[in-house]
Amino acid sequence: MGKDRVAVVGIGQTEHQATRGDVSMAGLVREAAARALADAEVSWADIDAVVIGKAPDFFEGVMMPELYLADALGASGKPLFRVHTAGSVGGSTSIVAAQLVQAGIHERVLTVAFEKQSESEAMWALSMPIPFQPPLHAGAGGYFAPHIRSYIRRAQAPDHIGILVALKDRTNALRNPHAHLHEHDITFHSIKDSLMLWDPIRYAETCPSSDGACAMVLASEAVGDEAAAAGRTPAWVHGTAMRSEPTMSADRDTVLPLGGAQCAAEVYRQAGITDPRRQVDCAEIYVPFSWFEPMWLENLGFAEPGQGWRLVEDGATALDGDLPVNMSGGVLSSNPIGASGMLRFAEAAMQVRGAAGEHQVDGARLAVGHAYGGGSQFFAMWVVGADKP
Amino acid sequence: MKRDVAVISFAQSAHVRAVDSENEVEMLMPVVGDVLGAIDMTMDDIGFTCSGSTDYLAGQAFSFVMILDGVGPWPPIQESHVEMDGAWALYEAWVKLQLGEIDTALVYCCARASAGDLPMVLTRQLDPYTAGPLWPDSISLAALQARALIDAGKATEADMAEVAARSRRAALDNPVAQLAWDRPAGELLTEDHLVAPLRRHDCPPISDGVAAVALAAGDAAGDRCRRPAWISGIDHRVEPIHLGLRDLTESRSTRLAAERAGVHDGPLDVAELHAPFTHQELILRDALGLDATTAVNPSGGALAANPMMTAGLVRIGEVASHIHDGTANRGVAHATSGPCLQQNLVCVLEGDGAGGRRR
Amino acid sequence: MPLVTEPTRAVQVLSAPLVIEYPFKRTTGPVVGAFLTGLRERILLGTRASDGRVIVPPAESDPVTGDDLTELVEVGPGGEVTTWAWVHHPHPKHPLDRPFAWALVRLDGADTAMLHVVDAGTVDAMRTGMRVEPRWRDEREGAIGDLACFTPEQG
Amino acid sequence: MVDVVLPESLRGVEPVRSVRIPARLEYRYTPGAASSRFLRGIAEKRILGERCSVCQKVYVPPRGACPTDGVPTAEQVELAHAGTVVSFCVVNVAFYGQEMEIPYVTANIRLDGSDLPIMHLIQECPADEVRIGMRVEAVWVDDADLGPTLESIRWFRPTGEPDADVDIPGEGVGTGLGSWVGGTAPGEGP
Repeated sequence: MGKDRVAVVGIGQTEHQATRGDVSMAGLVREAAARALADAEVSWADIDAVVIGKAPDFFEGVMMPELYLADALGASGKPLFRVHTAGSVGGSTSIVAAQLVQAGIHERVLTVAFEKQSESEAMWALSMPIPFQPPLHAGAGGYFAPHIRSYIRRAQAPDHIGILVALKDRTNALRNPHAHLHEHDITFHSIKDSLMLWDPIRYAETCPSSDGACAMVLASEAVGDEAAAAGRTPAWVHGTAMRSEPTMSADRDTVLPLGGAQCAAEVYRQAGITDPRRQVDCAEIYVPFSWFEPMWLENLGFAEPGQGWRLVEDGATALDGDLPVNMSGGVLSSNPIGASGMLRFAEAAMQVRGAAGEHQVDGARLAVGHAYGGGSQFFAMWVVGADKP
Repeated sequence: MKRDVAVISFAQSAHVRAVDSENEVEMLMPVVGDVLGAIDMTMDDIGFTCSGSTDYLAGQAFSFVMILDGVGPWPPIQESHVEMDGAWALYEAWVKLQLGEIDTALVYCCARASAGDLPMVLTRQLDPYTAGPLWPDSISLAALQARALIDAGKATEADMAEVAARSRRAALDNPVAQLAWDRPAGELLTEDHLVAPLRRHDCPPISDGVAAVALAAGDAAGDRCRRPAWISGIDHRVEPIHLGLRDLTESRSTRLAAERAGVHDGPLDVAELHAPFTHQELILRDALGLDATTAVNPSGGALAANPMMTAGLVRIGEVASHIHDGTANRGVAHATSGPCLQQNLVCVLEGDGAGGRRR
Repeated sequence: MPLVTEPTRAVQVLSAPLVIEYPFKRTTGPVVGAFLTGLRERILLGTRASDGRVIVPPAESDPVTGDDLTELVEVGPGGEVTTWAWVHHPHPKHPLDRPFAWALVRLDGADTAMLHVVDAGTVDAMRTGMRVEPRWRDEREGAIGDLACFTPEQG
Repeated sequence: MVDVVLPESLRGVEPVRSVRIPARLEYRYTPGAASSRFLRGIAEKRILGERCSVCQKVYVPPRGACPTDGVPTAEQVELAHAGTVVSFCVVNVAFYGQEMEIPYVTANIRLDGSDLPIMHLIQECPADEVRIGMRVEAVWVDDADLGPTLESIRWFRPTGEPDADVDIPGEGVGTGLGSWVGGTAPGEGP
């Protein structure tokens, strides 16, 4: 009984694109999984269990697709587990996989998250008609824009903050070969002049719709030690947390949700973090619309309420700032929905392993991965470190 | 060393052909009230909540999101959801309890299988390139399995009719069963085939229903429940989806899960098997090594009510209830998913007297 | 001022049809793509696994080792029914509009059986182990439906 | 991408790279008892919320449960047809199933007497004049066209009243929001 240590010993992701026309659904998840296995220097046979996550099945039109993917995931004869917690699913899938190791049930768990949105159309699947309800929502942007407007008013934030976030994330993405968007000509003004899709959200402040997958091999302390001894630095999990809150509660704060704050408080407690702004070296947080960066900076305790946008304006969250955020280019640069949360968790792990390539933060030893879903009501976070907890 | 975790409460709705007067939130609320009320608990006493469902049943994306409102998740809760039967949601909760940070969990699931054409909806689970486009309904696929079993000499249509007759007769004593009757097996065999070699009596009903289970670890279990049903072993395994890649006459994954869960470590008083089709009970009995000393599906099983994504959790709840009321000391519950028993979960439950609880 | 009443519990509950429909466009990748290309050309394919077995429809990965499978081999066109189920009343979505059999067919040269339908006319024409051959659709586009059905082998 | 070895017969043949597989499933949708009570009211040009007996909050449209307390909402409350814009979005893009002329405004509107905003359209006012705190009222379709759907309210339009103070959801709840920085989140305990 109790919690064993768990290490990330392998990470893989696909090239993310609007349409991965060269692969089947199985081919897509295998691309990420095979890279994670290769990174961990293990074979399919070494894996004890597979935990897979994705967002709604209607995206691909396959019901519980893990059943069809069982063979492709090398899961035949093994436990195969499927998580779905809306947009936070990539994060919660990683956490469920980690817990299988922490509970001492398995030695090596492969966790995978994916979305092949090109099989249908994200907008269709996200706003499927419901009888007796007028089709007003106009997609996720139409839902979240009022929350962003509330934030801007509440924090008295200047209009250009969203533009600065988009510019930062898309510029970071130029250093990430896996990113969907590589916009070499992007400028402050090209973002400012892009169509105001869902005022206050501009087109260039909006995440793309991507095909993609992410995978990790999570392993026991013994396996993590072996990897370290062989020079393959593992990332150690220092804390994991999930929180959920209702959709329709009148008590809910949709700008700075209590569930998000409690999730952060719990994961910091586990990791022994008392001052996240100082102690955390970098963070990958789930920002599908640019304004969510300052909102989450406040929700996750990196800034006082109403002050998150100042971190953006001061450049603190830039790759060379004192709290780099979304070094990979973030959800704004690649968004295979079901995988987006796991990509955040994986990037945090890559940073503390010193394996983030061109978007590596120098000396990163403690990093936060964050994902959210639903109407800002499902939260998943982890803290990973270069040192054993 | 595993932490001792027990089922301390189980509640379910009546299972019916179609609930048309309530949405899922309205279906769920009274059952959650029942499962917690029976042990004098509220949501504030629950450390972790997990549910199972699939969007394809009622045809709505993110269906679990609104259903969550039915448990009153405020202030925010530790919660997760699996796109699987509630039995796997229970597995996630069991893993979570192993970590020693929380002592209680709530697991629930809600089935509205009546909203669509279920046998056709289930074709969406198949290989989307080579099988799904042919729309091979779930009854037809089960019939392929039944024929393979008969051809292998492992069962006859008469054996299958016996399963049907016994299950529906047992269901007469189950107040929440949807389908219960008393007819001799011989009479059933005189009816026409539905999809040969299956007759209507070989197939499960389509059911709407809700189930919820409360779990507790260590002393927290004994505090709330006089005879906790300790989970002495739980495991699940999957096989390839393509029927041609499997020996359909046996359930290799059930056999594996049963070994891992320790099914054979002691005598079994009761077994609740999630066998939607009669021949599948025969396959599962074999895979689990059950003999005549074990009472199989006293509830009537999935042949009496088969609320999709819920029926597996109901099996665990039914076995736990037998331990709670002292009518059994040790039992096994089974849940399945996917075409022709593709994925299987096995859970062994024991009372304090069964010697299963490690101290 | 708001009027306050007890809810009318006896309200007639509403319901409405809900249709989920989308023309999913699936990219196939090289292995599934080759199988569908073969169907268009009236050729049946499987993949050869590491243990030598030929798997049909072709698996993208080895069921034993998990590695990619890349060698596509021709199988059939004839084969043998390994199990079957007779549908008396076809569903409108089924491939045939008259009574037919679902079957697992092990094609010649293959080690695993594939799912399809057999147009046998009557249930009496069906038996396990019977030989069948493919009937191809005239207009083929590279989809599983290019193979209209199997039929009992002539002669 | 994996390189495959094809049999002789398929070499040089144009390969299939994608396949179109339409799928149609038909369901029967039931909104449930509480929503039906609400929608039947709408068909009579009445807006009926439901109050939670525990927390006294009024939900509209009601879903049958108080998401805070997990109990059925038992008491029906007839609401005004006017409310306040809590927040809004100006939509400049056309979407699937959307027949509105762009730009148009969708707003979260808290009806007087209720505790949770509903989302609906604002019209009869230039998009750039819509603001947080604006007072609006429902514009119904012709009586002959009334039905059990929120589409019976065509949109909301400004009432011309002075703006109201807006309590942005959560702002007045006193959760402390992110102010727990460096300490303990509200409700989390020490």
